[in-house]
Order: sequence, then structure tokens, then C-alpha cells
Amino acid sequence: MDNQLISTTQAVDPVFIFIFGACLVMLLGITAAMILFVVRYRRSRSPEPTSDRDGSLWLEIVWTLLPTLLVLAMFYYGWSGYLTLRTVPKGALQTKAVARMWAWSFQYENGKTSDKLYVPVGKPVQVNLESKDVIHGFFVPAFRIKRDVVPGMKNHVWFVASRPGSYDIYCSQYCGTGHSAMIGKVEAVPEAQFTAWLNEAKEEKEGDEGMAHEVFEKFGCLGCHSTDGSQKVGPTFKGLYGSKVNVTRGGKKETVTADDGYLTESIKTPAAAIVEGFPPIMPAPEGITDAQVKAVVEFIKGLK
Amino acid sequence: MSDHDAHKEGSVHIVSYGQLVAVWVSLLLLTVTTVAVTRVDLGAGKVWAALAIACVKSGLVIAFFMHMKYEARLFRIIFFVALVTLAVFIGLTFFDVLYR
Amino acid sequence: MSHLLPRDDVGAKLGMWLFLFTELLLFGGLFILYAVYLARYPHEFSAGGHELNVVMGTTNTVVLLTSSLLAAMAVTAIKTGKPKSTVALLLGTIGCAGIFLVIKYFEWSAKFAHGIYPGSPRLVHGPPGESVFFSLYFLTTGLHGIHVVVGGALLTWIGTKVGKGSLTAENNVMLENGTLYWHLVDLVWIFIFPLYYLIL
Amino acid sequence: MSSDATVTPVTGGFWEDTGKRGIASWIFSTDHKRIGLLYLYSVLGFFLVGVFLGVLIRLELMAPGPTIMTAKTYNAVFTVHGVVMIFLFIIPGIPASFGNLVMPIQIGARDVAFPRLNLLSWWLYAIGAVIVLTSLFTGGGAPDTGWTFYVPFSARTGTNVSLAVFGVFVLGFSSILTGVNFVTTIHRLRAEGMNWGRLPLFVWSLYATAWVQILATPIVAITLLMVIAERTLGVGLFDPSRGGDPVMYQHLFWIYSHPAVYIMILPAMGVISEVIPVFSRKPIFGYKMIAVSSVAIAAAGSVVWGHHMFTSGMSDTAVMVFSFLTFVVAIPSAIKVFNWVSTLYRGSISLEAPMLFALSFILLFSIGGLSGLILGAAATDIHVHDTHFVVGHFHYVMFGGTGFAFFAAAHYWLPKFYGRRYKEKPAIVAWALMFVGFNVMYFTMQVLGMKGMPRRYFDYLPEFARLNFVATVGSWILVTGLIIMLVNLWRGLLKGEPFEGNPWGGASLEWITATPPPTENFEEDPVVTHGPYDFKRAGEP
Ligand code: HEA
Ligand code: HEA
Ligand code: HEC
Ligand code: CUA
Ligand SMILES: [Cu+2]
Repeated sequence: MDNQLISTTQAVDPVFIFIFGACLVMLLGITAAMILFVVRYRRSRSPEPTSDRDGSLWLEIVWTLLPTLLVLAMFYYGWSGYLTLRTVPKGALQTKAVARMWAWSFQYENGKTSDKLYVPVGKPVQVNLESKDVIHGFFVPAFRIKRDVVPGMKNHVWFVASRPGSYDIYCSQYCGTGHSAMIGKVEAVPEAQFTAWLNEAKEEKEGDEGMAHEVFEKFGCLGCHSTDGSQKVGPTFKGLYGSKVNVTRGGKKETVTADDGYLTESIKTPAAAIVEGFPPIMPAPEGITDAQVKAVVEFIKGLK
Repeated sequence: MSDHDAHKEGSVHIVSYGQLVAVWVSLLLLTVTTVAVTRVDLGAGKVWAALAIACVKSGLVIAFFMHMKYEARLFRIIFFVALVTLAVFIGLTFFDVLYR
Repeated sequence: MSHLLPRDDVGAKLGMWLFLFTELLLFGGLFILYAVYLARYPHEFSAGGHELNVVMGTTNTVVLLTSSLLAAMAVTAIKTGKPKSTVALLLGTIGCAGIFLVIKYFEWSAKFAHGIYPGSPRLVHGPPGESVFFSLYFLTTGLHGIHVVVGGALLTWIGTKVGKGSLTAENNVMLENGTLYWHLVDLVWIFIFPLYYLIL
Repeated sequence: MSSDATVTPVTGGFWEDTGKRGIASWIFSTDHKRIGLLYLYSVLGFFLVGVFLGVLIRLELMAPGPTIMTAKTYNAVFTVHGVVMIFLFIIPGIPASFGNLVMPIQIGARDVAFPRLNLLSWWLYAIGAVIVLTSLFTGGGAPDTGWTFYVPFSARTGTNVSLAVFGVFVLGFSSILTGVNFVTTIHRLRAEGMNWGRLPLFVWSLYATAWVQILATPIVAITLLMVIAERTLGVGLFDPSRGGDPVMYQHLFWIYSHPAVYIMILPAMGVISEVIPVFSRKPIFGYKMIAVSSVAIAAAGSVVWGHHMFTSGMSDTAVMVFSFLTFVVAIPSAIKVFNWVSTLYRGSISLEAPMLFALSFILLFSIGGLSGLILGAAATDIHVHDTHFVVGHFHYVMFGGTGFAFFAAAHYWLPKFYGRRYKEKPAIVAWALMFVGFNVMYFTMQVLGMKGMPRRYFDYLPEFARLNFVATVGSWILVTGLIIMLVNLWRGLLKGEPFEGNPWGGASLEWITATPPPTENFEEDPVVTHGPYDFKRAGEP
């Protein structure tokens, strides 16, 4: 591992300690003075004020200058830490995080996509951020990094995972109903293992199920739909096939049976028929192929 | 109380018709100038030229039509404060826009 | 109770000016956006400016300047004790407001006819800056138009008071404040005109 | 005045001397005291609504997973909680209620400069509030955008954002008119002898606040109109696919909303600057510096808005500039704190309810303000931005700061206007409960934020469960205290012991007029001969 490399955590934590320390000293000082004065000069002990001093130029100068110096130090220290967060080390691994309501999907330079962000331990990683809809926030507390994922804007973060492990990614910018469920993972693995994973031939996942999962990963379907019957933002896939669904089509209510045709339509043109009790928010999966739709439909069929 | 007696001063000043018409004529001339200036190819300078003339025009309107010239100093101070505020809002926003 | 407070004309004008500052900053928000987007899309803004009708814009500038003159003269008139000419001058101002709005109406309808209105297919599919330019144009001139209407109504109401004789040479701060509002409408236009019509 | 304490309700002064009674004598009154009380009650009502929603938030967060509501409801609840607390409680809170009640008396005026405009402000407030409340039950239902209404989310969500935003727009105008009124009043209506060096510090703080209201509020007004235009007309000004920039919305929003936090805290600081010297019987230390720092906070506070946007993708240069300016604005606050504490030195301190609230204000505001320094430093803000650390920060300054100052003002001034007082013991018990509950709840939230729990989260991972439970328990303690306090105030002011003369020994003008003050405040316009903290001459004009 490159010893010169300062991780983002190492850049931020000392700033925290410095500012916290300074603030704690100030706070304790003020509190102590207040308590001392209140106890010493309470009316029962000090029935009349013993001074009517109403100002002191010297004191004012001192307590203007002192905080000024202190905050200048805080500013400078905070700013230099921030610069570390913004300066991506050379040769960082390039990855892309795509955020959509309400799921993350990650892409590598060789075209590989994944729903977890696999990274090699000890190597800097740059994550380029892209949003498909509203503003999201890419937040990994373990690395002290955060950056908003703004549609139409090129933002990025970088980090280096010093130890193998799995770290939470939160969506920090409020983005609607599924905001708090928009949780991803950074999986830091040893470099050799990572390279192997990255280059492993696009393992032809077996049949429809494999392809369906690919779709789910790419379009973030499982951010809104569950496969186990639990309620999310969209209807669950479990037991959907063959059931009767109440929908609104073109302003009129009707009941349909969830057959192949209906499911295909729901996936390709979600706005055509809106299921009762759900908001019309499902995005049309752009560039989905017919084979993929069919695979998803088959997959849903299998979920009894 | 200084600004308490102020309702005596200031507001009684009357601007003559002649003066007002003179201001109006200058405003029209300035309008012609802006249109002319922006026809010439000045590049980005055009924006600044047009804005400068607009500032002169509004200065005239404020000073004479709106009687600012004859009001107490307080009015000019607070007007300045308002303008500076707007300028600062625009200026600081550009720290983001220009360096992004 | 208010009627027991001594009349305070300077105070009334001070209050009016403070209110005008808020109006200034209200438009200021739009001007901030204008400045930012102009810096980002100079070409689209210039192309958009070309589509606006300079003749109508210039005419409207002259109309507003004239209305402002008449309003200022109305103040002089009432202070010199001529309520009749005051009313006449105010009518002139309001007339100019009407002309302004009519011209504006034709301008907007011409734009609509060319498929330029907020959210129109042409703007949605056009180059990015174009939609921004025209949206700002419609918002700014629309807001300004509302101010013209409000100002006109205000001056009409004040005019009737002058007519009824409740505003006089000694007691005219309401008229002064009304015209101050009107001049603000003019001031804003003084900036709208070069920024939208002339930045070619 | 009736001295029979227990039977008759409040009497005398402006309550009766116009001979008018009934609701119309209130909602059409132009008397600044009646308008002040109208504001007080409306603001308190909305405070209770907001508090109720706050308690619901805490109940939901008590345990991971859905506890008492769905994610969609939760989002609406915290949005409405934020909107109500910010726009309906804390911004009009002190200036429009206590400012209206006390400020004209403190400068020796008979009323504000534009009494009818003052009434209009209240009406706009009421109308705006009704619009906001209507938006909860009409259209697509309660807005779920957070009080910040960030685009593009606010432009596409199906909830009734347009109406809510329009309500806030109307409320903005109410706030502007109050500002216009106060600046004019303070310039034009000071009594003879009341020069700028003799203005009570509360008036100074209101003056600074009023300027912020006048110059910053219009920006949010136009911004909100743009959100409505975005939703109804599709103007696309912030839509990236059409060349708009969502970050520009954030600029415009915070250009107002950061200065707005000083609209909230400055009047509170003014209250504290009144209470501390009176209960120490000692002139305030550093009068000039406190007055000047109010204006300095208002001015410097207008140029720091970018610190809400450090992660937004704003340029690094802007991050540097705004981080620097943020630290600058901390200095005048520090000056105030040091001067308050020094005022205590060698005084004669009486720990009655208003003083307890004031002293705890200093502590809570300091905790909140110092945590603001962590947010102001660029590196550290990146980690805690949009986490519960920020939630802790702003509750400390808004509730611990402004809220506690509001309660201090209520205990300090209301007896003057009712001619009756609350009981001291329950007031102190209530204060103690609130103080403890407050810290248990919000300090825990700051710890949660440090650990990385994002805000506006309906659900969270199990590792945050214990602390969230502690915070929820804190909210119950706070609730208990608040209820005791309100009941005690309510009963005391209506039926308590009479409150006459100048029991606290205040030296500003409100303490020389009758209790309750007459409609025009003074029998004769006062001629001021000494400063507001010259306690040796308390009781003289
Ligand atoms: C009453 C309201 C109020 C007040 C007074 C303040 C005061 C301050 N605030 Fe706060 N703030 C809010 C309300 C307020 N804030 C709200 C509502 C939000 C969140 C909005 C949202 O996103 O929903 C917010 C968010 C917020 C952020 C953005 C956080 C983020 O989203 O990432 C920042 C960042 O800089 C910040 C900083 C500060 C600072 C530096 C002060 C300073 O003014 C504090 C000054 C005070 C002190 C410094 C303490 C007293 C002094 C001493 C004890 C002496 C010693 C001092 C020194 C050595 C300097 N605030
Ligand atoms: C002045 C402002 C103010 C005040 C006083 C409060 C008060 C409280 N707030 Fe506040 N809060 C905000 C302003 C305020 N809040 C803002 C601006 C936000 C941001 C919103 C957003 O993200 O958009 C926020 C967000 C916010 C969150 C974060 C939500 C999230 O991000 O997921 C939480 C979580 O705990 C919370 C809790 C509380 C609680 C428990 C109270 C406590 O005060 C409540 C304590 C309760 C009591 C003291 C008494 C209760 C009394 C009763 C229940 C009796 C009721 C009786 C009748 C109705 C007759 N608030
Ligand atoms: C932003 C959230 C969201 C995403 C992402 C999403 N959906 Fe949906 N989906 C919904 C909602 C809400 C509904 C119900 C309303 C409707 O019919 O449009 C729905 C409805 C459906 C239905 C009809 C269900 C029924 O009960 O009739 C199917 C099938 C479906 N989605 C499949 C998918 C697939 C496949 C993907 C990924 C390519 C996907 N969804 C992505 C939100 C989403
Ligand atoms: Cu995505 Cu919050
Ligand atoms: Cu701020």
C-alpha cells in the first residue's frame, strides 16, 4: 500500500478533533464562568450589585481578537482538509455511480455493472456521480465523504479503503418516499480478488432468472418493488402474476388480470395503466430489450 | 431629535415642469443612445455599455422624478444599502458560477 | 389609535421607499438568474434577443418614460395647488399604462404564435439556453406587467381622491407615494429593455 | 385597577379603555398591543401544531422500521413540521408578537408608524397560514419536499407543493410589512430624549432584524413563485435537460433562508440583553458592542448562504469564500455571549423564571452555535451535512436559542400586559424539565449525526436504534415540561396574583407606564432622561 496516500478519513478526522477541542474549551469556560458568577453573586449573598461597570475597551478587544484568531485557524484547517477531499490522487480507479429513485447502480470502465461498489483495498477510487432523476447524495460515513448527485452536473468523490470490509452508502439528499431505503454498499476486497471479479467474463447468468437480475440491477427495479411480498413504493412482484389488478387507464378505472401482455405493458410503458393506490412515478426503463422484458415477466411468473 | 423634526425639511421642495421635461428629454436621448450603441459590434462590452446607460437613466429617474435629490440624507443612505445588498447577492453567486 | 398619531409625511415616504426596496429585490432574484444564465449561454441569449421585437420594446420604453414624466408632473401640479391638472396628468399616466399593456399583449401573442411560450414543444426541444432565456423573459415581463396593472389601479384610486378633494397641496403624500411606486415600475423596465431586447 | 386577585379576569389599560369588546375589537384593532397579542396566540397555536408533529417524528424514529406511519406520511410530517416551525412560529415569533407588544412602548411611542399596515401584516399571516394548512388536505395532499422545497424533486412530486409554497409566499409579505413598519417606527417615532444610544437592546435587535426582513425576504418570494411557475407552466428554469441549473435554486433559496436564521435569533438575543441586566441589577456590559454586533450579524449574515451547499457541486472557490464568511459571522455572536456573561460579574443575581430561561439560552445557544462552527468548516461539514448533526445544530439554536428566549420573554413581559402573574415554583419545575429533556434529545441527535445517520430518514439501520430511543425519551421529558409551563402561564395570567408596578426593577420605558398599559401607552408622551439600563434611576422616564 502506498504510504504517501492520505485517506479521506485521515484528512477529516484531525479537523474534527481540533474544532471540537477548541469548542469544548470555550464552552466549558463560558459555562464555568456563568455558574461561578451565579453562585457567587446570587441575590441572597450579594443583595446589591458591587459594581456598575458597563464596559471595558480592553476586554472587548481581547474577546474580539481571540475568537477571530481561533476561527481563522478553524477556517484554514477545515479548508485544507477539504482540498484533500477534492484532489483525486493520480491513477485512481474510475467508477461511476448512477443514482435513481431509489437505488444505486455502479459501472466500471470495462462496462461491468454491479449493485454493490466493489473496490480494491488500498487503492484510490474515484466515483463519478450521475443522477437519472432528482438530486441524491452519495454519502459514505466510514470515509467521511459526501457529494450531491445532481442531474445534469458532473460531480465526483474519491476515497481509499484502507481495510477490507463492507461499508454503508447512504443517500444523503432527500429524494422522496424511498430516500431512507436508498442504501448501498462499498465492498472493499484485496486487489487480486477485485481484479479477478472485474474481469470475470460476463458470466452468462443462467436463463431468464439471470437476465432478470441483470435488469433489476441496471434499472434499480428492486428499489421500488420487492420479491418477498413486503410493501415498498411500488407493488410487490410476489404473487403478482395471474392476480386481478385494479388500474386506472386513461382516466378510467378497470380491473385487469396480470398476464404476460399486461406485465409487458407495465414495464415498457408504465404510465399507460396506473395501479390503484400507487403514485404514477415509475420511470420507463430506457433501452430495455424485448428479451429482457420477457425474462422479467418470466421471473415474476415464478414468484408465487 | 434630529430626524424627528425632519418632516419640515425635504418634502416641500417642488420640481418645476421645465426641469422634469428636461429630464425626460435626456432620458429619451439616452434610450436612443442605448439602441444605437448595441447595434455596433462591441462584443461583451455591449452588455456593460447598455447597463451603464441604464444606470444613468435610473439615476435620473430616481434623483428627479422620485425626488431623491431633495430628500434627507437618510434616504440616500438606505437606498445605497439596498443596492449594495443586491450587488453583493449577485457578486457572491458568481464565485460559484465563474469557478465551477 | 392611528388618528391620534401626528401626521408624518417623511415617515410615510420612508415606509414607501423601504417597500420599494423589497420590490427591487423581488426583481433582483430574476436578475440574478439572468446574470448567471447569460454568463453560461451567451449565444443562446443573443439568439433569443434577436427574436424579440426591438421596435415594440423601444416604443414601450418611450411610453413608460412618458408616463413617468406625467406622474412626476402630477406631483408638481398638486403641490402648486392645481388639482385639475393633477387629475389630467394622472389620466395621462394611466393612459400610457394602457398603451404599454396593449403593446405587450401584441408582443406576447406574436411569440405564442411562433410557438414560443413556457413549456412549448419548440422550447423543450430547442437548445438548452433558449428555453431559459424565454422563460426568464416571460417571467420578468409578466411580473413587470402585473406591477403595471397594480400601479395603474393605485393611481386610478389616488386620482379619484384628488378629484374628490381629499388630497390637497398640503396633504399629498399619498399621491407622492403612488407615483414613487409608478417610477419603480419604470425603473425596472429601464433594465429589462436593454437586457432582453438589445443584447443582440 | 381591581385588586381582587382571584375573581375578575384581566382588566384595565388597553383591555378595556376603548370600551370595545368581542372578537371584532381584536381582529380589526390597530392597537399594537392587541395585534401583538393576536400574533402571540396565533404563533403559539402553530407552535403547538409543530410540536405535536415533532413528537410524531420522534415516535416514528423510536425504533427502526415502520413504527406508527408510512414513509410517505413521515415525509409529509417532517415537511409540515419544518414549514410550520420556520414560517409560522419562529420567524414571526418574537418580532411580531413581543416586538409589537413592547417595542413601541420601549421607544416611548403611542403606536407603530403604520398601525393599519400592522393589522394587514397579521391578516396576511393568518391568510398565509390558512393557505398552508389548506394545502395539507387538498390536491395531492401534504407536501413532502422538506421545508427547503429543493428542485427538481419539488417540481415533480405529486403532492400539493404549489399551494403550500404560495402560502409561504403570502407569509413572506406579512414579514416584509412588519419589517417596513418597524424600521419606520424606530426612525420616526422615538420619544424626545430617546437617542440611538438610549435605545434598549431589544429595539436595536429588532431594527437589525427588520432590515433583513426587508432585503432578504423578496428573494425567497420570487424563488417560490418560480417553483410554482415550474410546476404549473413548466418554465424549466431549473430543469437540467433544458439548460436550467438546480443548484441555482439552492442559491436563491439560501440567499433568503440563511439570513432568515438571523431573523429568528436576533430578536431572541435582544430579549436576553433585556433580561440579564434586569435580573442582575447591573447595567449591561458593553452596550455599544452588543448593539453594533446585532447590525454586524445582520450584515455579515447576508453573505454566508453558500455554507448550506458545500456538497452541492458548487465551485471550490465558492466553498472557500462562504466557509470564510461563515466564520466571520460567528465573531459578533461570540462578542455578545462574552458581554452577557460579564454582565453577571459582581451583580446581584435573582434566579427567577425569566432569568433561568435567559441563562439557559446562553448555554444552549453556545452549544448550537459552536456546533455551527463544525458545519462552517468545509472538511467537517462534508461528513455531517444532511445528517442528524445538522438537525441537532439547528434545534439547539432555534429551540434552545429562540424558543427559550421566547419563553423568557413570555415570563418577563406578559405579566406586564395582563396585570397578573404566574406561579414561580411550577415555572421553575417546567424550566428544569424542558432543559433536561431538551439536552437528552438533541445532544443525542448530534451524536447520531456524527455516526452518520442522515436526516429526513424514515427508517434507519439497527446500529442507530439505541440512541434514537434515548432521543425519543428526551422528547417526552420536554413535552412534560412544556405542558406544565403553558398551563402555569395560562392560569397565572388569567387568575393569578396581581402584578403591579415594577417588581423586577426594570429601567426601560415599559416599566414606567401603568400595568396594563393604556391604549396609547402613556398618559403623556415621555421625555427620556437616562439609558435603559440605568437601574439607579429605574422608575423615572
Ligand atoms: C436560529 C437559527 C440559527 C442560527 C442562529 C444559526 C447559527 C449558525 N449556523 Fe446554522 N442552521 C440553522 C439555523 C441557525 N443557525 C438551520 C435551520 C439550519 C439547517 C437548515 C436546513 O438544512 O434545513 C442550519 C444549518 C447550518 C449550516 C449548514 C449545515 C449543512 O446543512 O451542512 C451551517 C454551516 O456552516 C451553519 C452554521 C452556523 C453558524 C456558523 C452559526 C453562527 O451564527 C453561530 C454563532 C454562535 C456561536 C459561535 C456560539 C456562541 C459563541 C461562543 C460560545 C464564544 C466562542 C466562539 C468562538 C470562538 C467563535 N448552520
Ligand atoms: C423553531 C423550530 C423548531 C422547533 C421548536 C422544533 C421542535 C421539535 N422538533 Fe424539529 N425541525 C425543525 C424546526 C423545529 N423543530 C425544522 C426546520 C426541521 C427540518 C425539517 C426538514 O427537514 O425539512 C425539523 C426537523 C426535525 C427532525 C428531523 C426529521 C428528519 O430529518 O428525519 C426531528 C427528529 O427528531 C425533529 C423533532 C422535533 C421535536 C421532537 C421537537 C420538540 O420541540 C417537540 C417537543 C415537544 C414539546 C416541547 C411539547 C409537546 C406538547 C404536546 C404534544 C402537547 C400538544 C398539545 C396540543 C396540540 C394542545 N424536528
Ligand atoms: C421509482 C420507483 C419504481 C421503479 C424504479 C420501478 N417501478 Fe415498477 N412500479 C412502480 C410503481 C409506483 C408502480 C405502480 C403504479 C403504476 O402502475 O405505474 C409500478 C408498477 C409496476 C408493475 C405493475 C405491477 C402491478 O401490480 O400491476 C410492474 C410489472 C413493474 N412496475 C415492473 C417494474 C420493473 C421491471 C422495473 C425495472 C425495470 C420497475 N418496475 C421499476 C415504481 C417503480
Ligand atoms: Cu436518493 Cu435520497
Ligand atoms: Cu445558514
